[in-house]
Amino acid sequence: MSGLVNKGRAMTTKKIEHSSEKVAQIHRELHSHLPPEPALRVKALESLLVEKGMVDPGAIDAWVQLYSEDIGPKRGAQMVAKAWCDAAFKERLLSDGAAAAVEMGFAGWGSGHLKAVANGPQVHNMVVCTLCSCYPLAILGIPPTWYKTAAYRARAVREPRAVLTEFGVELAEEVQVRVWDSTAELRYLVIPERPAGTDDWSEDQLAAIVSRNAMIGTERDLAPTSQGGN
Amino acid sequence: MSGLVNKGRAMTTKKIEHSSEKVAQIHRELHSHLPPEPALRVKALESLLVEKGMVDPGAIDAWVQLYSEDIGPKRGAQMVAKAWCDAAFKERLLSDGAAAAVEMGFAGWGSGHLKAVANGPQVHNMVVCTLCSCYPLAILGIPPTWYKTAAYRARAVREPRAVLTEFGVELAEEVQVRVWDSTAELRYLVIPERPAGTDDWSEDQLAAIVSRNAMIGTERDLAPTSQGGN
Amino acid sequence: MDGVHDLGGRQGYGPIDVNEPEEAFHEAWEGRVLGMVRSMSRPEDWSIDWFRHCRELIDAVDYLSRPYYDSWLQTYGAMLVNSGVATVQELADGKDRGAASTLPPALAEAQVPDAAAAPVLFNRPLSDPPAFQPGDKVRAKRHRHSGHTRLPQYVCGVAGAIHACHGGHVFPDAMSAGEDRGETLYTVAFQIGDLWGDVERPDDIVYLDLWESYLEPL
Amino acid sequence: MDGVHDLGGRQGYGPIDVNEPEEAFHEAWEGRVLGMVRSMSRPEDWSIDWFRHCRELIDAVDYLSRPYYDSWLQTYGAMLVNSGVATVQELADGKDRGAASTLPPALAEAQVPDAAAAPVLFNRPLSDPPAFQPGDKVRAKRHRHSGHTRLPQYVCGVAGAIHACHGGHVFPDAMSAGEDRGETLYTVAFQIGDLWGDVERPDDIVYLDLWESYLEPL
Repeated sequence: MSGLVNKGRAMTTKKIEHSSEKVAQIHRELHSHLPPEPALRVKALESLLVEKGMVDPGAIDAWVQLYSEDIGPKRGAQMVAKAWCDAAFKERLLSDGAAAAVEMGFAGWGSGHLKAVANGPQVHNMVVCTLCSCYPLAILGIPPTWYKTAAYRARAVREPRAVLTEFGVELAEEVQVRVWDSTAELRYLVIPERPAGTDDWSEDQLAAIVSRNAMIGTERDLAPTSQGGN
Repeated sequence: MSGLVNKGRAMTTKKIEHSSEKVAQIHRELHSHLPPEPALRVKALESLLVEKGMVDPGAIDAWVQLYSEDIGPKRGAQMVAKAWCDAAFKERLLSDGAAAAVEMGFAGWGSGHLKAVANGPQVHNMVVCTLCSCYPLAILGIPPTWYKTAAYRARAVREPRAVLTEFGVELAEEVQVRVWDSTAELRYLVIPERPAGTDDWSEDQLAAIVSRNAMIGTERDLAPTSQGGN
Repeated sequence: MDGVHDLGGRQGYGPIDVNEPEEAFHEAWEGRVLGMVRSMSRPEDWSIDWFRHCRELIDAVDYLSRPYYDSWLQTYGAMLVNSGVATVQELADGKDRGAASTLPPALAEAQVPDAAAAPVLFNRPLSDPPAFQPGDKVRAKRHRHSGHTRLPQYVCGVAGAIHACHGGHVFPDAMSAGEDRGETLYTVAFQIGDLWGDVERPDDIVYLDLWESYLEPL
Repeated sequence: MDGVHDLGGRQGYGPIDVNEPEEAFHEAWEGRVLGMVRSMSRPEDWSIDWFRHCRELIDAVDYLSRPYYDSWLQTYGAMLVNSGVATVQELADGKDRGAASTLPPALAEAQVPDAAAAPVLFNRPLSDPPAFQPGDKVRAKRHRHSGHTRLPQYVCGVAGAIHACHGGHVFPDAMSAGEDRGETLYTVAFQIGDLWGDVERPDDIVYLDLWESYLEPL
C-alpha cells in the first residue's frame, strides 16, 4: 500500500510523540549533519532503508518508471477529450470525479476525491495549493516544480491575473477568474474549453492538444495545431 | 550629516523611480553577480565608493570607532542610574526622552524621539522591532544580532513570556508584560527597577550594573554584584 | 501554525519559471525520493497530516531554498528520527546501526501496480448533520492554533459563502496529532476583493476547502 | 507589502542566541558597512523609508539567511543601481566605470563627531487636529497596499485603544515613494489575547506606533 493514511489497515493505539518542538529540533540537527548535496542525502537514506530492510529498491524503480511513463498529464488529457466528445461522461466527471477516474482506469493517488471544474466563455479556473503542493497525481502525474514554488503558491490567490499574464494567458474582459486553493484532500482538475474548428476530431486527436498547464489553469486557449489536427 | 532624511537640507524635486518591481529585479541581479562572501562584497563596495569620491575612508574609521567605544549601552546605563538617583531627571526622561538625551550629551541617531518606559513591581517592558531593527542607537549603541533575527522579531509579540524564559527571566505572577513594537521613529528605552540594597551606591556604581539587555527588556532583576558594589 | 509554509498572498517571491521542462523528474534523485516515500515501511501511526506538519517545521530558509523532493527527504528523515526508527548519524552516512526493523513490511516491487491504482480515501461518516448549507454566509475564524492546521492565514477573519458541503473528512488538526476523526468539510467561496485591498478585479473568486470548526456563522 | 520582513507572530524560527558576545561588531566588515552608510554621499531623494522598502524587497531566502549588515549592503547596492549611481558590474568588482559623482559631497572624517551628535527629527507640523484621542477604541485596517507600510500584518483587523498621540510624523507609505508629508502618529495598545488565540496571559499588552490612516474608529 502506498497510502500514508490507509483505511484498509487498522489503526494501532500506539502513539508517537507529536511534538512540534522536538521535530523542529531534529530538523536543525539534520541540517547540521546531513551531506550538503541533495543527491548524497538521498543516497544515504536509500542505503540506510535498504540495510534496515525498510525498502525494496525494485519498488522504487517501479514507482519512478510509473510516474515517468504511465501516470502523467496524458491521463487528464484523455479525460478532458472524452468529456468534450461525450456529454454524459462530462456530466459524470463534473458530478463525481473519483468515479470518472475509476471508469477511465486512472484511479490512484489523489483521485479519490477528484473535482473537475469547467472553463467557459466567462469563467476561467486555476488551481493552486498555498499550504503545500496538493495535486491530482493519478490524473496529471508529477506536478511541475513551479507549481510547488513559493512564487506560484503566494501569488495565485492574490494576483491570479498577473500570474496568468506571466504564463501568456490573455483573458477577455467578461471572464471571471476562479482560483481553487487545494487546502483539503479534494483534488482539482480544470476542463478547458474545446477549441473551435475541432468538431470532426477524434478523442485521441483532441487529447493530444490538451496541455498539462491547461488542466492546472495556467493555460487557456488550446489551439488546433498540427500536433492534433488531421 | 548622517541622516537619510535630513531636515536641514532642502528637498529637491528630482524624483527617483520608486518601483518595487525594478528594485526586486536589481536584487536578483546583485544576488547573481556579487562575490559570495560578505567581506568581499563590502570590500568591493568600499573600493567603488572611494574611487567615485563618494566616501571618505577616514569617516568610516571614525564611525566604527565611535560605535565600538563611545556610543554604546554605557550611555543608557548612565541615564538609568541618574533616573534612579534623581527623581526630577526620571520625570524628564519619561516625559521627554529626546530632551533628556540632549541633557546627558547623548543626542544622536535615534534619540530624537526617545521614549523611556519604566518597569515596576507589576510591569515588565520589552522592546522589539518586528518589521526591521529599530533601536535607540545613540543611547544603546549597535543592537545585538539576536535583536535583528527573525526568531526574536517573530516571537517577542506573540510569546514574550517564552522569550523571557529563554533569556532566564522569571516573572512573578502579578507582573504584566508590555511589549513595544517600534513600528515608527519612536525609540524605546526600558528603565529597569533599581535593585534593593543599593541605596548608598553612587550613580557610577549603579550604572555599572545596568545591562544592555535590561534596557531592551530581556533582563529584569539586576543584582548588586561585585561589579557595581563597594 | 503561522509558519513560512503558509504562503498565500505573501509578496516578494519573484516571477514564475514558466519555461520549465515538462519531464516528471529533473534530477534522478527526485524520483528516488518519491519511490522511497511510496514504498518504505513505516510506523502505523504516521499520517499525511503528520507528514505535512513535519514539513512545515523545517527551518524557514531550508523550506524556501531547498529543492522540493529534498524537503520531503528532510521531512521523512525527521519523522524517522522522531519515531526512533533511525538516528541522525544513520541518516548522515547511510549506515545501519540499529536492530532489524520491526515495522510492517515494505511494499514489494510486484505490489507497486496495485498500490499505484488504489485511491486513498479521506471521507469519514459523521452522525451529526452539517452546520452550514450551500449559500450560507460564514466567516473564517481569526485565530489559529500553533499545531498543524489547513486554515490559511489569508482567509482568517474574512467572510465568504458556503459553495459545497462534502460530508465528513479526516480532520487534519486532529489527525496530525494522531487522532483519526472526521469533521464536515466545505468548499467556501471568497471574493478576492474581500481578501486583498489592491486586486485587479474584486469579483474574482478564491475557493478554499475548509472544515466546519474553521468557520463561524455570519 | 506582505513581505517576508513582516515577521511579528510568525512561527518556526527557532530559539534565540541568548549567549551572543556583547561587542558592537562581530566581523570587521560589519563596521565598514555601517560607516559607509553613515558617511557616503547620496542622491537627495533617498529616505530611510525608501531604504526600508528596498530592504524588504530582498529575495526572501537572502533576507532570512544573510548576516544583518550584509543585507544593508545588498540594499544600498540596489539603491545605488536604481538611482543610476553605480552598476551591478561595478558593485561586483569594485571598479569605477562611470563619470565622477555629481552627488552632494560625502561626509568628511572631521564632520563625523557632529553628525553622530545630531538627532534626525521626523515630526512634521499638521494643520488638522488628530482624529483620535487617548482612550479611543480603534481597529487597525484589514487591508494593506503593496508598497512600503509600517502597518504589520499581525494587527490588521484587530481592535485596540489609543495610548498616546504624537502629532504629525513623516508618513512612511508616502515618504518611501518620495513624498515627505506628515500624518498623525499614535501609540496603540492591543491586548495580546486579541492578537493570538493561544497566548499564556491574554491581558499582556503589545503597543505599536501607527499612523492615523492605518486606523478606523470602532
